Amino acid sequence: MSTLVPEVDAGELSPGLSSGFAVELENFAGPFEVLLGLIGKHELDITTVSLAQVTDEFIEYVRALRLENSPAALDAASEFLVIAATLLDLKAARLLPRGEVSDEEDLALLEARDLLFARLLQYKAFKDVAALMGESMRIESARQARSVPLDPEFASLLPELVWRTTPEQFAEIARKAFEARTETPTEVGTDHLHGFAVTVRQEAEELRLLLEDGAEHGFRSLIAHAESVLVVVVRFLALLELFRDRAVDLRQEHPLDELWVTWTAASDWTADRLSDEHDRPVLPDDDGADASVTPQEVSA
Amino acid sequence: MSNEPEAAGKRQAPVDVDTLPGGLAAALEAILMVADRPVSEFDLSKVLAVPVAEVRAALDSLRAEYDGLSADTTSVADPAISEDGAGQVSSGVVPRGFELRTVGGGWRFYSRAEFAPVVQAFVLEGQTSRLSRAAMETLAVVAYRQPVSRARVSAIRGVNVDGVMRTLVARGLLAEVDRDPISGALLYATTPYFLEKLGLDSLEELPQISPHLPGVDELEEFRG
Amino acid sequence: MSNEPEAAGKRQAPVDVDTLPGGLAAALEAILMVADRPVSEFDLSKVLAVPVAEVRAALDSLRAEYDGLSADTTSVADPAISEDGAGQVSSGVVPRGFELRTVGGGWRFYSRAEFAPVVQAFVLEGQTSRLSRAAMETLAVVAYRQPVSRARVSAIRGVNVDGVMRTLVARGLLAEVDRDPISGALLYATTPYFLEKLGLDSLEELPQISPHLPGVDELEEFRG
Repeated sequence: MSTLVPEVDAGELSPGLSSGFAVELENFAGPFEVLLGLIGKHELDITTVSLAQVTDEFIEYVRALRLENSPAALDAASEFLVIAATLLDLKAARLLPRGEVSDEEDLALLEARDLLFARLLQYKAFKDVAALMGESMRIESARQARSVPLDPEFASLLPELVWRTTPEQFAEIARKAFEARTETPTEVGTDHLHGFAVTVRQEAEELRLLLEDGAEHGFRSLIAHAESVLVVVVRFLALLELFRDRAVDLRQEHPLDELWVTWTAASDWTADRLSDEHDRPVLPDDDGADASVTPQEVSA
Repeated sequence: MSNEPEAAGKRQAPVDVDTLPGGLAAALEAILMVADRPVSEFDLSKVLAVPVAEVRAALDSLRAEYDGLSADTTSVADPAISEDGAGQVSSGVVPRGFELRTVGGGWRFYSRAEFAPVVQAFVLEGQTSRLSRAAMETLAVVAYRQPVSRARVSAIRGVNVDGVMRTLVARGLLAEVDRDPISGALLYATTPYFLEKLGLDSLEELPQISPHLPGVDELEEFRG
Repeated sequence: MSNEPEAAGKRQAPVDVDTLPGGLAAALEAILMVADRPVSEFDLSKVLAVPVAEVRAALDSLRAEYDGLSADTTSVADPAISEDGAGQVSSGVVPRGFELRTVGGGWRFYSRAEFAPVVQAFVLEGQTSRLSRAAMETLAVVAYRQPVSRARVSAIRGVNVDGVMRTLVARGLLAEVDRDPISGALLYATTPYFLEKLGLDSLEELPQISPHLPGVDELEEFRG
C-alpha cells in the first residue's frame, strides 16, 4: 500500500506552511491539511510519520491559534479532536505487537494504518482536483451567459395563474420560509482543550484499578467517569499500551461495537512496565480560557 | 447567472476594442448579448471609449446584417444551414433568428418577430397555471422583506432563487423597483397584481408574522 | 426557473420551420435568444418538430459560424464593420462577439471570453463570487462522490462542512437531492448551474481524478 505514496513533495503540499508553520487563520482547513503540512515540512515519508513530533507540533499550533483569540482560531481549536483521532489511528497501528501478524484481526489493524494514509492521499487528491476546478471556474467566468427577462409579449401568453392561497396561508408560508433558515447552530464545547495534565501511565494505572476484579468490562464503562474527552483519548492509548504489554485481552464482535476488556497480567503488574515514550504529559492547552465555538469552516 | 448591470461606464475602457477579434462590432455583440436591459449608445460609447457616432454606425450595420440586408461591407452573413433550409437562400442573404431593436432609448437583442410562434411554443412548454412551492416561498419572502435583492432572498431561503425570481417577474407578481444604493443590486417588490391575487387592497393588510425573525440579517454574508 | 413542468409535448410544432426565412438555424437562434438556461437538443427538437440529429447538426453549424470557422456553406459571416475594425479582417472570417456553447446539458448563448473586460461593466454578478478554498474543496468532494451526505463529505475532508455546504447550496452550486434510504441523511449533488460555472456539459467531463489518486475507491467504506 505504501507504493501509493511515491513521494510527498513538501513544496507543493502547502506553500504557506513553509514559513515555519506560522499561524494562517484564513487558510486553516482542518487536521488533514495540517498533517499534510507537517509531513511536508519534515520531508517525511507519509508512511513513517514521526508521531511524537507531529503531535507536539500540532498541539503547539492549536495553542498558537488560541492565542490569536479570533473566532477562526476557536474553530481550529475545536478541531483538535479530529486530528487527535487521526493521530490516534496512527498510534494505534504503531502500538500493535510487532512482527507477529498472527490472525485476521491483527492484519485488519495493520490495514487500518494503510487506510489512514490512503485517506490522507484521498484528501490531497481532492485538493488537487479542487484547484483544477477553481481554475476552470476562473476561466469560465470570463464568459457570461445570456439571461434576460422574458419579453412582455411572451410573458403575457403565460396561462393565467390559479391562486387559491389565502392571506393567512400565505403568511404561514412566509413564516416557515424564514424559520427554516434561522435555526441555531450546534454549539460544541472546547473545555476539553485545556485543564490538567494527563499521562498514559496514570491512565494505565487507573485502568488497572478498574479491571482488577478480573471480570470483562466494556470500554464504555471504563470511561464512564472520565473527566474530559482528553482523558478518554489518553485512556484508550493506555489500553493499547496495556494490550501491547499483554496485560489485557480485547474483544470486539464488530467494528464500532462495544470493546470488551479483560485483565490478564499478573497481580504485581504496575504501570512502570510501560515504555518511556509517554512520560511527558499530554497538555493540550494552558491558557485557561474557556470558550465554546461553532464548528464551521471559515468561508471567505 | 443573474446579471445586474451596475452604473455603467465608471471605468475607463479597459481594452482597445480594435485589438480584439471582430473589433467594435463584436464587442457590441458581446455586451448586448448578455445585458439584461436595453443599453444606450451613450453607455456603450463610454465603456468602449469609442465615439457615439461610431457606435451608432456599427449598431446600424449589425442590425442591417441580422435583417438580411447587406451590411456596409460587401461580405454578408449566410446563416442558412445546408441540411435543411437551403430552399430559402434565394438572395444569398438570409435574416437571422434574432434582431437588434432600439427600445426605450437603448439597444437590445430580441427574437425575430417571424419566429414568435416557435418562441411562444418554447416559452409555454411545461408552464402551468399554478405556482410551484419554491416560487410561492420565494414570493412570500419578498412580500415580507420588500424591497429586497435576489442575493438576500437566496440567503434567507438557502437556495439560489435567480430562476424562480425571473419566473415571478415574468408572471407579473414581482417587479424590479429600485437599486440598492450601496451594492447596486436590483431590488424587488410585489406588484398590484400580487395584491389582487391575494385579495388585498394594500400591503398593510398582509397578516403579521412574528415581528422579529432573529438571525435573518446575519445571513447577508452568504452572498457577497 | 420555470414552474412545475407538466407532461410536455402535447402540442404540435406551431409552424413548419422550413417555411420561415432562415429556416431551422434561424428558428434555433430565435428560441435560444429567450432562454435563460441551457436548452437541450431534445427540447428543441420537440418544440420544432424536427429530428434531434438535424437540430444538433444545425447547432453545430451555428457554433462554428459564430466562432469564425467556416460553416457548412461556403459563405461566411463577416461582422467586422468597415469604419473601425478593418485591420483585423485578415482571413475574412471573424468570430462574433457571442458564442453558442453546450454546457449544463444544453445549448446557450454566451458572450465571448475575449470581451470579458467590456462585458463586465454591464454585469455585476460573477465578479463578486469567488469561492473560498475550503468551499472549492468541498465542492470537489461532492462532485466526485455524489449523491453524498454531509457526514461523508466531512469524513473525507476531515472537518465539519455544514457551513460550507449551506453556502454552496445558497449559491445554487449544490442541491439536496435525496435521502439516504438507510440513515435518512440528506444527500447532496451538484446542480446544472455548477456544470455551467465550470463550462461542462455533463459530469462525465469532469477531470479524471485517478491520476491524482490511485485506488481510492476501495476505501470508501472505511468511513461510512
